[in-house]
Amino acid sequence: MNRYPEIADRLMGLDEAVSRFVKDGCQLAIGGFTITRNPMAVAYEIVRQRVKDIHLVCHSHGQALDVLIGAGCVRRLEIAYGGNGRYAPTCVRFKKAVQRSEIEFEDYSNYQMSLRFLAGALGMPFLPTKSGLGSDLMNYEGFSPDIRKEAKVASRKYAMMDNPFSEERDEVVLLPALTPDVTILHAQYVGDDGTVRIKGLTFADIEQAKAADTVIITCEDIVPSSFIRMDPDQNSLPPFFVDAIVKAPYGAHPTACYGFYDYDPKHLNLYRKVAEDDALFKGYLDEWVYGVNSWEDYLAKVGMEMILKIKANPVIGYAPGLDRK
Amino acid sequence: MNRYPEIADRLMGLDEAVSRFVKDGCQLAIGGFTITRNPMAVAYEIVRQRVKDIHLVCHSHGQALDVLIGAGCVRRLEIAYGGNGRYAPTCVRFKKAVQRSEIEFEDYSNYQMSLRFLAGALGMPFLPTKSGLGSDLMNYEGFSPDIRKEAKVASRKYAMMDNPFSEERDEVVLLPALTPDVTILHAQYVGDDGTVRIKGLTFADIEQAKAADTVIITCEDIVPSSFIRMDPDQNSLPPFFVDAIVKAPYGAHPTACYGFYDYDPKHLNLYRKVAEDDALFKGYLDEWVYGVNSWEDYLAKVGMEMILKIKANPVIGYAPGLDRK
Amino acid sequence: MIQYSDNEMMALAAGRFIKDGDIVFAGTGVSMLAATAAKRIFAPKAVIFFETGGIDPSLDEIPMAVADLRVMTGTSLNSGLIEAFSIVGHRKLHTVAFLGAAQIDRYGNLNTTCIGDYFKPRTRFSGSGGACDVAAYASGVITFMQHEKRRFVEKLDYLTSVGWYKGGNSRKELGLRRGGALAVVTNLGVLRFHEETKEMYLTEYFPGVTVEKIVESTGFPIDTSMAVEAESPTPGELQILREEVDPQRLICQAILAAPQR
Amino acid sequence: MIQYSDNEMMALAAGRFIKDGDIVFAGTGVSMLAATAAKRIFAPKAVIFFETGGIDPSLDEIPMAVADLRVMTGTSLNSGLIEAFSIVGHRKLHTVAFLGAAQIDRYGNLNTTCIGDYFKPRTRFSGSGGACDVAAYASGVITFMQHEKRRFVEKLDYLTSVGWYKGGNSRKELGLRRGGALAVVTNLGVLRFHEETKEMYLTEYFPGVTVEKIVESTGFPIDTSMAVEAESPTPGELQILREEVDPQRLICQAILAAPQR
Repeated sequence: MNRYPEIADRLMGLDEAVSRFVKDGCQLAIGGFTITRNPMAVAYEIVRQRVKDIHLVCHSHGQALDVLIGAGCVRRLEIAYGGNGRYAPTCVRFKKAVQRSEIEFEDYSNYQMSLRFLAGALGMPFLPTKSGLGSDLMNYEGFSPDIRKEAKVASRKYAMMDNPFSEERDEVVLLPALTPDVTILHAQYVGDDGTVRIKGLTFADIEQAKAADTVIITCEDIVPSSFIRMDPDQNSLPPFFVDAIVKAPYGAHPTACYGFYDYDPKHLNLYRKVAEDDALFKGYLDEWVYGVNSWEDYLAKVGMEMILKIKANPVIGYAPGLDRK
Repeated sequence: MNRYPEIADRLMGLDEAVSRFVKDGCQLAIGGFTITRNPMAVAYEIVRQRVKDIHLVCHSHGQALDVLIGAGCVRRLEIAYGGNGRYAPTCVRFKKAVQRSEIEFEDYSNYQMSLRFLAGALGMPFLPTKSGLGSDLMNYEGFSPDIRKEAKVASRKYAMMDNPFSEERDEVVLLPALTPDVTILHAQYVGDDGTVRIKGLTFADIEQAKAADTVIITCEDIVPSSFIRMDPDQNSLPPFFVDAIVKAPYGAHPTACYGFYDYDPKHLNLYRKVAEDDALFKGYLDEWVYGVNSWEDYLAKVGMEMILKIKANPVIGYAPGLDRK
Repeated sequence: MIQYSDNEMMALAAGRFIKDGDIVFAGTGVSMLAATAAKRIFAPKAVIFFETGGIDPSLDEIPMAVADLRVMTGTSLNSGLIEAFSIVGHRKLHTVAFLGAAQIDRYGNLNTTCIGDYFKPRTRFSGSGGACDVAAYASGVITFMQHEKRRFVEKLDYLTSVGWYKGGNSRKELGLRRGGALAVVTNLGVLRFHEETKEMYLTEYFPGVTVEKIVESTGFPIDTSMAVEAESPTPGELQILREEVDPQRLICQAILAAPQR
Repeated sequence: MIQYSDNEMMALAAGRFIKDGDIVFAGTGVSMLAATAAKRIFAPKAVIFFETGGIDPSLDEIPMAVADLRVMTGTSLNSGLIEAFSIVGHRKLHTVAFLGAAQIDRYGNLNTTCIGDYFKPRTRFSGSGGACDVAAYASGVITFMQHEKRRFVEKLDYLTSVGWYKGGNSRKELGLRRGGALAVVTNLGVLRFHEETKEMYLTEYFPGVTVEKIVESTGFPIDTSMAVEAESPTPGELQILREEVDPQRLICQAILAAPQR
């Protein structure tokens, strides 16, 4: 008897994972952080399938966020940070979309968004924090009362309460849970039993996955369960939280994946340049997204020379000496 | 330059760790769970030093809890569960102490206590849950209003609130954070940089440590930082949360330590038997605690035969085929 | 005639409630036997997990406690208590919990705290542990009981874990969104709960047990009109229990040695 | 005369605030340079960590973002965001955060969200990220600024991160128990905050910079009566910065290539 017969139903291609689970108008959370472990293969596929009106919920995000916004897939955004570190202190298409009032947006802080995902993951209605007190995050609401009536949108941006366990006045901010329709993550390993293992920093990936109705995982490789179950202390998600598994090597390019490859400085610089200009950006999408037929095609365009340059030293985890200017 | 010069100040013997940090009347949290990874070497040392009036805060605990109560070190107890699995469905000295009204006690559930430690670890005043609704946990308070005025005791057992993000009535229980004076844990490894690595299940150990003012770690061994920092994904606590580090091989005996040794069924059965009788129990303490001069003496009493029997297969993690009746 | 112990009969009767895809919360003793039996006999795609954080261990030997090292080996994930309890309540999962108790009432509410006054009890038990939590959060609870009048009571000495609370819609009105008592499996038979009133009724009596004996052993009136005799365990089922689930006979044998009823 | 860049001067000036035992929250750019300089020159027992969860990485190469793989190597622990922010606010730790901002006011409140109307901004920035959080929870915040009148303003277009709020005791009255703005390090000098009023004042002007230039570049009045000229970086300090901290000269060199003031 095969102990893990389920995984076959969940193994699929990028096209199927997106067409089955990422619907127009869905609330979507993205794993990774700025220039690392963005689920880019899925993000590009979402663009290719021209999914519309996405409600993105992000802590601090970068590349996938910006591509999705730039391609016009996003209608609504809850966000703490849109940037790519030194490669784009503010994500360019995000910046333009806000300045041109092309999207509905609401700002939170990074810890606030992380706590909202944690609340969703733990099935709690809210979590308390001191963060936000005195900040304009508490003074400006981005969403109208009508938007607040929608199922996945919090009925209020936050609530205030007085700590009932303190003798003195002690105000805390209550943050509403997030429960996205879909969370997309890129991981290093998925076992053939469906267990997910992320190496390096996990950011809020695990909370984002547990908070969601549906989880799509792309991975560098699918490995035997005998390997993944030999040291279960290292694993990140059990199989029953995962709905779609897609094998997509280099699936985070041009962002980095610990132990496998570094970020691609050339592509990130190219991206920033084209993002500044509407026509150039359209050309970028035509060339890198609409114009390629598969993830393998995309990687062929990146080219062997760059793939070898960004290849991580497996012990050090990144590509030492990589020209990162 | 040594990058980690601090650890020398924190390395000490059991006697020093307890005499410096575990004071009469302190609030104490214990790592591990029922028959696994109880910090027994520290617990016995607390008994040996005759620390008094301890306020114990536990989720589901077993052996260390029962020894501390049985030896008369505990005045006050917040607890979800006192048992040793099949070896003592209810911990015997705990049971007697409650039935004889020898301790002040208050019941919570396991998740509730874990959330209270998590709140303490995250610096939150409280956390919300649905657990407890309708239960007598919410109807009986164990502590008097006078006790509730003490610094480390919650001013209320819990508070009720209506979820402010729900249109319908949706009651939740708010649980007050725990911030123990001291948390004692037993870990497999501590790096010579002070980093702690726990293998196998971590229970609520990490939350208990982060919630505390002071943390004492006993460990099976101290290992080079080059080892512990080669795969930091596996580590449990950074050095700056640890105040005392004690090398104590077999420091969880007679409870188990994943990858190192199994529980000692003979000792647990002996313990249950002596615990049922006051005179026998006094004899047990005289023989196993007051009558030994050091942890090495204690282990010599356990004996090589049993040490070899309970030795874990390092791949399987426990001692297969061990006679566990 | 096939010989089997109470524990074996109970484990198999309870195991039948588990379906493929269920996430099964297991405790020690019979509960462990039942969960493992369910996975190896009735629902191979069920997942067994423990409040201590061990998810889907290989269970080559039967654990003697939920923190036994044997729940940490061959698992999909070794996590902690917070993660485990968040799994129990996860809206995406169908979670079924096995619990035991000292007392139960007609609505499936449980007492694992004390007999007598809470502050000065005649007998103190271990306390809630995770029972109150899984009773609040799981999709359903199956409780193992010794079937005795002093255990099936009109009023619990202490309500540790909520079943159907005061019956009818009262559980939902408390604010608990799902779950409730699914079944009670005793050494005499199986009981379930009326869909509307949420009162306990008898569905099965074990071979060799009479309905009268069950009525006598229950401290409140129960409807027995729908009760049928349960099937005996098959030799194949017993073989799996004894040779795969509990090869050391730590739970099967303990009771086998005791006189059969 | 020793040649050095603004970034190098700022990193060293800020690094001097760090003491042994401090837990240093670092961002990208100058902040990363300052944190590493602090640990390698002034406070070897300080610990550098990142909001992304990387604790005490070896930093053999300088990270270009807080999620750069270089913050995950040689660490004591790789955790996640929740753990990282709980470290920032931990009552047991003295945590000092390095932040940058687009605007700052006299009480050290910061704007990293937008210029102009929030809903239709002239310029949109990245947003809070973790800045609002560490400003609320850290023991102290050191902010890096380009010293320009349009950045040192009477009123922020958006208050992202709270410093001393409205001055005096107002931060505590908000419910924030510790922390506040410790210092501002600019390309012209170092500013601190008055103990009672919490208003910004000048403590140091960098070599070659006049007090008048600083007053002109500040959009609100500042007390300069206690200001002294800062020491130049020593050749030894610069050598460590350039050869150990940023051997690829990704942050030092970028500015070295620009004309010195």
